[in-house]
Amino acid sequence: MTTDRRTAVPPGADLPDHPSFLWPNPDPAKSYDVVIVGGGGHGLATAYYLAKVHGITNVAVLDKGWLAGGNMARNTTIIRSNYLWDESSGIYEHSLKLWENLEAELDYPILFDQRGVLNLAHSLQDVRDSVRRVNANRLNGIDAEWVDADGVQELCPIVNVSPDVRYPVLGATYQPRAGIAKHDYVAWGYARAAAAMGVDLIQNCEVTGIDTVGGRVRGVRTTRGRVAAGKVALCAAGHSSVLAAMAGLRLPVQSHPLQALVSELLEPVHPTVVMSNAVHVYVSQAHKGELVMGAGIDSYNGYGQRGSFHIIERQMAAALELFPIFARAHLLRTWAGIVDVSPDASPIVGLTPIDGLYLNCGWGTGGFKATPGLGDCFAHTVAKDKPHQFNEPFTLERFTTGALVDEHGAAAVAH
Amino acid sequence: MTAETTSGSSPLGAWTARLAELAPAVRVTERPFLTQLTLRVRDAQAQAAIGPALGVELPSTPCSFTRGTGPHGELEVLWLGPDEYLVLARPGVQQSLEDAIRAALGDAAGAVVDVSAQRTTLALSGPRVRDVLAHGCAIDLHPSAAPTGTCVQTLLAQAGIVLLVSDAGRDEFTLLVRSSFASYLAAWLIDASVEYRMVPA
Amino acid sequence: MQLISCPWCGPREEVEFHYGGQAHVAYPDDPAALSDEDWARFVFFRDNPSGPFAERWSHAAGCRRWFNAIRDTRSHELLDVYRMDEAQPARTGTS
Amino acid sequence: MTANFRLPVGGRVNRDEALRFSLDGRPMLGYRGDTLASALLANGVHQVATSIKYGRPRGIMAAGVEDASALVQIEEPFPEPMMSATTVELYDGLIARGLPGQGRLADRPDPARYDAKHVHCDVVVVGAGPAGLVAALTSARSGARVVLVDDQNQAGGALLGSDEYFDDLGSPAAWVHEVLAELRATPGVLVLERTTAFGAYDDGFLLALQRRTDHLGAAAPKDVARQRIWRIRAKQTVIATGAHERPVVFADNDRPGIMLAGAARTYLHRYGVLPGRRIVVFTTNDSAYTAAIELAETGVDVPMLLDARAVPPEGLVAECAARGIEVRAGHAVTGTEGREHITDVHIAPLAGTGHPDTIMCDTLLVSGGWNPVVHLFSQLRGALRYAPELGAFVPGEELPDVQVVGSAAGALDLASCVRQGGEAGRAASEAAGFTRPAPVPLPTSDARVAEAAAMVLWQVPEGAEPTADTRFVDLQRDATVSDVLRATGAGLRSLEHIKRYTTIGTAHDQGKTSGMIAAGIVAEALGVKIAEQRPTTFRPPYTSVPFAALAGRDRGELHDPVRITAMHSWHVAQGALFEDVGQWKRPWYYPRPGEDMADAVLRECRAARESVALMDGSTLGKIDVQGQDSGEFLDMLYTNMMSNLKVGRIRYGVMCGVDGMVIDDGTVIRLAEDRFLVTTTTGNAAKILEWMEEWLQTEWPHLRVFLTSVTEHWATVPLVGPRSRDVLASLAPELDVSNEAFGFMSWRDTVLDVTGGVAARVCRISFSGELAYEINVNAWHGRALWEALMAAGEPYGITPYGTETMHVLRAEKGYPIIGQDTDGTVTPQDLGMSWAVSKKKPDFIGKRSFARSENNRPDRKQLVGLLPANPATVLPEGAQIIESAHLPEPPVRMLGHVTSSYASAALDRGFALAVVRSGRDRIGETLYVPVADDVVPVTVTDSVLFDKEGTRRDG
Ligand SMILES: Cc1cc2nc3c(=O)[nH]c(=O)nc-3n(C[C@H](O)[C@H](O)[C@H](O)COP(=O)(O)OP(=O)(O)OC[C@H]3O[C@@H](n4cnc5c(N)ncnc54)[C@H](O)[C@@H]3O)c2cc1C
Ligand SMILES: NC(=O)c1ccc[n+]([C@@H]2O[C@H](COP(=O)([O-])OP(=O)(O)OC[C@H]3O[C@@H](n4cnc5c(N)ncnc54)[C@H](O)[C@@H]3O)[C@@H](O)[C@H]2O)c1
Ligand SMILES: Cc1cc2nc3c(=O)[nH]c(=O)nc-3n(C[C@H](O)[C@H](O)[C@H](O)COP(=O)(O)O)c2cc1C
Ligand SMILES: [Zn+2]
Repeated sequence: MTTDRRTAVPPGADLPDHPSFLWPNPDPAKSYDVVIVGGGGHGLATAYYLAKVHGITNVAVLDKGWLAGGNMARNTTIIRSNYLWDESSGIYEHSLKLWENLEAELDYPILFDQRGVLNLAHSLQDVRDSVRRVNANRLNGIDAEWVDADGVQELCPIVNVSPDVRYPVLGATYQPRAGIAKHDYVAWGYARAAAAMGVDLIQNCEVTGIDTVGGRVRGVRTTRGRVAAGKVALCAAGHSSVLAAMAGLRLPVQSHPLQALVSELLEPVHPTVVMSNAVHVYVSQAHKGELVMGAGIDSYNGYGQRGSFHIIERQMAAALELFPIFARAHLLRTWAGIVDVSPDASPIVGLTPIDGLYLNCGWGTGGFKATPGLGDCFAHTVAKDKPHQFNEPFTLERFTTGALVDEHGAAAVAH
Repeated sequence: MTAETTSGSSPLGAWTARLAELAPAVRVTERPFLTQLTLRVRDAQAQAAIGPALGVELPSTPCSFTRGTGPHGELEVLWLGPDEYLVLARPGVQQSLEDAIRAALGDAAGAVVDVSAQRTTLALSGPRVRDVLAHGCAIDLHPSAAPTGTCVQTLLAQAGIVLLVSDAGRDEFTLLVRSSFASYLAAWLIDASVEYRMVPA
Repeated sequence: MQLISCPWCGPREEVEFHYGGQAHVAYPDDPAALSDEDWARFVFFRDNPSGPFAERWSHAAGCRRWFNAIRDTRSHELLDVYRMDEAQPARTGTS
Repeated sequence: MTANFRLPVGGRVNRDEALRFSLDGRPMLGYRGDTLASALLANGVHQVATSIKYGRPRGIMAAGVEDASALVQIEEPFPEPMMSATTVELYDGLIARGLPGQGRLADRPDPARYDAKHVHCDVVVVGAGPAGLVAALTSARSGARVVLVDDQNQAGGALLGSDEYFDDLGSPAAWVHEVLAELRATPGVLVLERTTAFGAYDDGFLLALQRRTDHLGAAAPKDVARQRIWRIRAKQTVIATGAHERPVVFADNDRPGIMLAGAARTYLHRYGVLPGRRIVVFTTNDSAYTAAIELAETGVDVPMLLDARAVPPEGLVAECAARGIEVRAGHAVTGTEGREHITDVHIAPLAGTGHPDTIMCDTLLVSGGWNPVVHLFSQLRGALRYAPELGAFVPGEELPDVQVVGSAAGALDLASCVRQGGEAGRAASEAAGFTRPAPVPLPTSDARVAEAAAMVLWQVPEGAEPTADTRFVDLQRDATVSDVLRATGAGLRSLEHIKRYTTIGTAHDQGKTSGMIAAGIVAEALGVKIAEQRPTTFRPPYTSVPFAALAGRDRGELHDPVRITAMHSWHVAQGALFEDVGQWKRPWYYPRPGEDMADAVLRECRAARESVALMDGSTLGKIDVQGQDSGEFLDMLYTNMMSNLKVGRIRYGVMCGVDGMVIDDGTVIRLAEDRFLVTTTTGNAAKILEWMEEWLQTEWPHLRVFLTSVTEHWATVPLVGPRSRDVLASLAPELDVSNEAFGFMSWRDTVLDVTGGVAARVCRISFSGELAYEINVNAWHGRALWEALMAAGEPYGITPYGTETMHVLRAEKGYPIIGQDTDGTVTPQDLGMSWAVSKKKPDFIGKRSFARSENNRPDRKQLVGLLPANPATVLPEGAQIIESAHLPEPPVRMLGHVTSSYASAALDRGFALAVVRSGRDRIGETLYVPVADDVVPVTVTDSVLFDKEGTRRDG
């Protein structure tokens, strides 16, 4: 018996290692062409594309803590582009296309895995919304299908499609090209590549002030001193309001805790990604074997990186409705991030009333998937001082004109 | 033709037998068709004027109820909010009670609404009643924290309820639940009592 | 899960409450007189401080009353709770 | 098979109750009171599992939750993945399998029950070791309500693994027994064994998992919840969670047979099991001496104790010498041999004189010091401080209403632990308002006291870095010292990065033994002080919790309340199919035998249009609005004017959000000068009441308006169709139902001839375009009303209809459904409802937003009708609308989408409602709808397709 065990290949034998060098730890220089505030996925990707595409390498990414330790370290890694509106399709599909080549581009084993995402429908209105979105996706050139309950079961046999549950699965939208990637590998891949091109990654360096003179940005004050900057790009996710306020800007975003959790490592049971808005749960099984799940957002504003436990309990009940097989899986760890939610559940990316200050925020519960696309578009915006076509619709002004990109109604869960 | 208000089918009429099986650990009986009026009144003077009309003062402390007998028989007046009360009376006195309250209210800002069928009422008692409630109710029902006369609006599992400590010493509670949630609540109570039915107190 | 002190009912579980966002944002006296920018500010822009925050809660599953609270958004700790008709308590260091 | 490592006497197992179990198919016997680990050791089995990355054999390393390597899959009585053999209580019939790193989920439903329970107390004490027991008893004696939780199957904590002489009572067990007996006898005290406090939250909220029947195996009673989540709300919290022993890292430190020294004491004293026959001990502190001495006293061969310290404690060395144990000071283990079991240890001096040596043994005990269990304190956001004397993080600040005592606070001797327990118990009960309790006499024991300071040693230094590093830091993740150094070499500085690079601390044990060591090695590698490093975050749960336990009873029919109306049982009896609308179950359609949905809906529609039909409309939200200022209030909430509505009349109204988008609609009826009744859509009832309350209470508290939900007070039955008047008349003898006396959009109160007279409010409104009445009665009479209507309508073939037919009927009339034809981006104007938007009112909610530029674009999407070129076509709802007859390459410009689409009996064709850019200007145009591989031409029409003139509604 024991010998048996030894001959089998251990399940963790061939997970990829990280490279043996990631980044140096320089002290901040006196001045940079571009200072990026926030070293999450977005800040790092922006730095990377600034250097790679626009040749701007006198760049610093400043983070108040450890690199990519914000939402980038805590998201459930779902990647998809099947959003409802044309504006969203544009940027998310651009991102997905970049994902498809990212592992090679960064030369980093980011474990991008296009295992498909199912967004379940549980009510007749869910069905209508889903079909609407599938149709819109297809016309936008995004792979999308409507599958019925049997189709759901075929794609993910462990989903309970019995009509006897409280909210039966009536079907789902399916995006085959959607999937997951390993979050910190992605961040570190961008970080390593950016650092290799000369970008300074500076940690434990909290930005405490933004200096402007005559409506133009001049630099930032930090816990490690003053840093002059030709341009400042905000990529602070949950802390965007706090940073914008340093420049006298008020943002239409609210910061909330969003929780997630993992189980212990399990033999593969879950071949895809399943999201359900109605019962508030989304699940995938990561490469090592842990179930990674998220739930609804905590209702109140919070900067505490922790939420309330009843959300987790509710999420477990929902998970078991959908996946009875999870009954004796164990909750191993729970955590939370701070997500900046905008009124229309779409991001705000572009110029600000202050020259040289650029804004990227409002990705709320769903900005991981946008990391490459946003990085590319935001770098363009910063380099050219004008928005890229894909972030053009996501201005701050839309809240004044009313040209919202409202992804609440029909986009299912926004992760 | 005059209307009959004391009959019909109550939300838990079909559950009587199943609920009865929970005894003796927990005794659960529906008290259907009670008269229930929501009373809204802010003005202290008007509040004072209503007491005599009912035969019982309005509860003056939050999360409590008063009990008394007046022209409409035995009454309970539940505090539901700083200007909101629920008057609980015997079946069939909706109209006369409403008239009496309106008269006492006079011109003061306020409202009276017949909500008799909005919620149904359960009498709960028995040695394990606190245990059963503790499975879904976060309120501390220890007699030291919830003495007789306590009235809270809260959640029991996923249903909103109004819970009255009718007699803390005798483990008697009154529970009001919205009619559409009543069968959920009954199913929940029966399920919550499984263990207590097996092991008599 | 937090305990939130309803000004009337006392401390209750967080699940009994609904969050209402920033407090003391008055409906404009004359919306028609506002510029589009100012109107947008009222509709979509709210403070989002890291630290003490005056906000509204409703005791939805209890007495159904709205009330105000000052809560530190970093620790989630409720520092003050006050009724709609009470003035915002002075708090040194409140942003 | 004989339990040949079991001592003939001793331990707290019940030797009268032998239990059968197996690991990897090998049958064995143990006793009641064993853990799976102790029973395995008693059978001489050390290896339990293989490791995840390298497939190396792994054994039992600890005796509690901190064990990182003895992972099993339970197969019987029910599959459960990744359990620690050291915490699984043995039961008869237990079948386990050693895990290769991943667990396996059952492929059948879990039959067990799980539940949750709230408990309130003045003082909660976590941990029933000596510190916690004294704290709990002290509080209990003050009269406070006390909850004591401990994760083991018996109280005592570290005392279970010791046999000191204790007070006058003789043994720690006797003392524990006494304390527990008093606690149990004290009213208001709840002692929860087998209960792990796994999460500490704000305001004294503690979540604990109680394993209630697991130890019974297959004999567990079915109706008893297997596990229970305790939701503990305490005024004061005392954390007395003890300390976990920490190993030292050296080459091949993962072999089965290598164990923490304290664990060996536990196996010896608690289970009467010897971990081996020839045991070497390696320590950095005094505590492991006790293990060596006690084992030697039991007759085990303990040839050598290696003390890393250059100067060992004299007294203990002498005690060792007396028992034939050679103490080698300044020495360390540098490696081990063996495969499934350790066979030899290599030792060498750490510095100075001496020679490397190899010693034969079957067990190696290790102690690198103690890590206080600070998880819960840290979860409460308590700051931690590095205590250099311990080589561990300890609570570093005071938290209000929380105390940490005993080994959890860094006290390692019994006297300090119990003293702190007593003080904390007293302080907690006083803070909770209880007067000075009678003091609890503090126990004393003859346990050996520490003589010399401990040395902090994370790893045994090694010369050259080995190629295949076997110096495991995290045994479960197979992460080694080299991995840590690779991470620091990669440029990583933060422990958080190193955790993620190496995966140290992310396994099932969450780094209970490895976390501190990793921090130490990193600090050494980077040349920084540990005190300057932030430990990685302690997150709930402390130990893992089954999903099902957290889901509790909120499953199946109790997952989410099913809301039903007074007529529900009738619908069920008639075979209705139901639609979920929010939490409500609404009849969707009533198929007759042989009918599919399309047939049934056509039939139901026909009945409504041609004769009479009825539906259950009770789920509509209803709000009583009372008070002198009600009209003024409603004028602000609805886009149209309500204050000028006459008593006795009804008006349709639309509500918008501040952004000007439609959020709800419904009818408003004026009951009196100062009283209205408003209705909302089913799904929005609660939301709209809250919305109204929010405005009322927060913006306009001066208004004399009072809102009361009466949704469930009323049963509501729309009675629809040309013969509805006849049916109503037959039941309403006192009501003049003529059009003149009872006109459209008015209401009457009457008494119906139903079971002795039922008061009813009848509203003449129509959501179908037909002559229709909405009959409202007290919900108690809903069922009777329904049956009376069915009887009265029988001559006309009265037909019950569901939500689907309702949708068809209203769509034929172009009436939108909020949430179906709108999606939060649609204004009343977009819906063609400018008529419902008051021009007169100075303001109402949403009005200002209409003036924004986006609202005035000519190409806004507007609600229109669509007629497919082929009348037989029924467009799929959600289909998109395009301009060209051929599908161009993507991206394709979309003009809008189909919001509602049905086959119409009245129109004898398929039709749809849609929102289309500049829709109203396109009426008459042909547009195209891609459907599967086809592109369907459609004609844009007005949204009202049936009875445009509205001649039918008066009958
Ligand atoms: C639980 C959870 C689940 C999620 N699931 C998904 C998902 O499945 N799919 C998906 O697409 N998205 C998901 N998201 C959202 C996604 O994580 C975020 O939208 C995205 O990571 C945000 O961009 P970022 O990576 O740059 O943010 P972050 O990683 O948060 O980066 C912001 C950085 O700014 C730094 N910072 C803040 N203030 C300052 C300052 N003053 N000075 C210097 N630095 C500062 C922070 O330290 C932080 O590192 C999830 C989020 C959470 C919390
Ligand atoms: N020889 C040494 O150097 C040494 C070192 C450490 C401790 N000790 C001895 O150990 C004893 C420590 O006493 P103590 O009372 O502080 O601790 P303890 O270890 O005796 O008791 C702690 C108890 O809490 C339980 N526990 C831990 N976390 C829990 C949780 N989250 N939920 C529920 N239960 C939990 C543990 O299983 C244990 O039963 C003293 O006698 C001390 O002398 C000796
Ligand atoms: C996709 C994903 C998978 C994770 N898997 C594990 C895991 O297997 N074990 C673990 O302990 N934590 C896991 N984590 C959680 C991290 O340990 C950590 O909780 C998270 O990054 C947030 O950081 P914090 O808890 O330190 O605040 C995972 C996180 C993510 C986003
Ligand atoms: Zn309240």
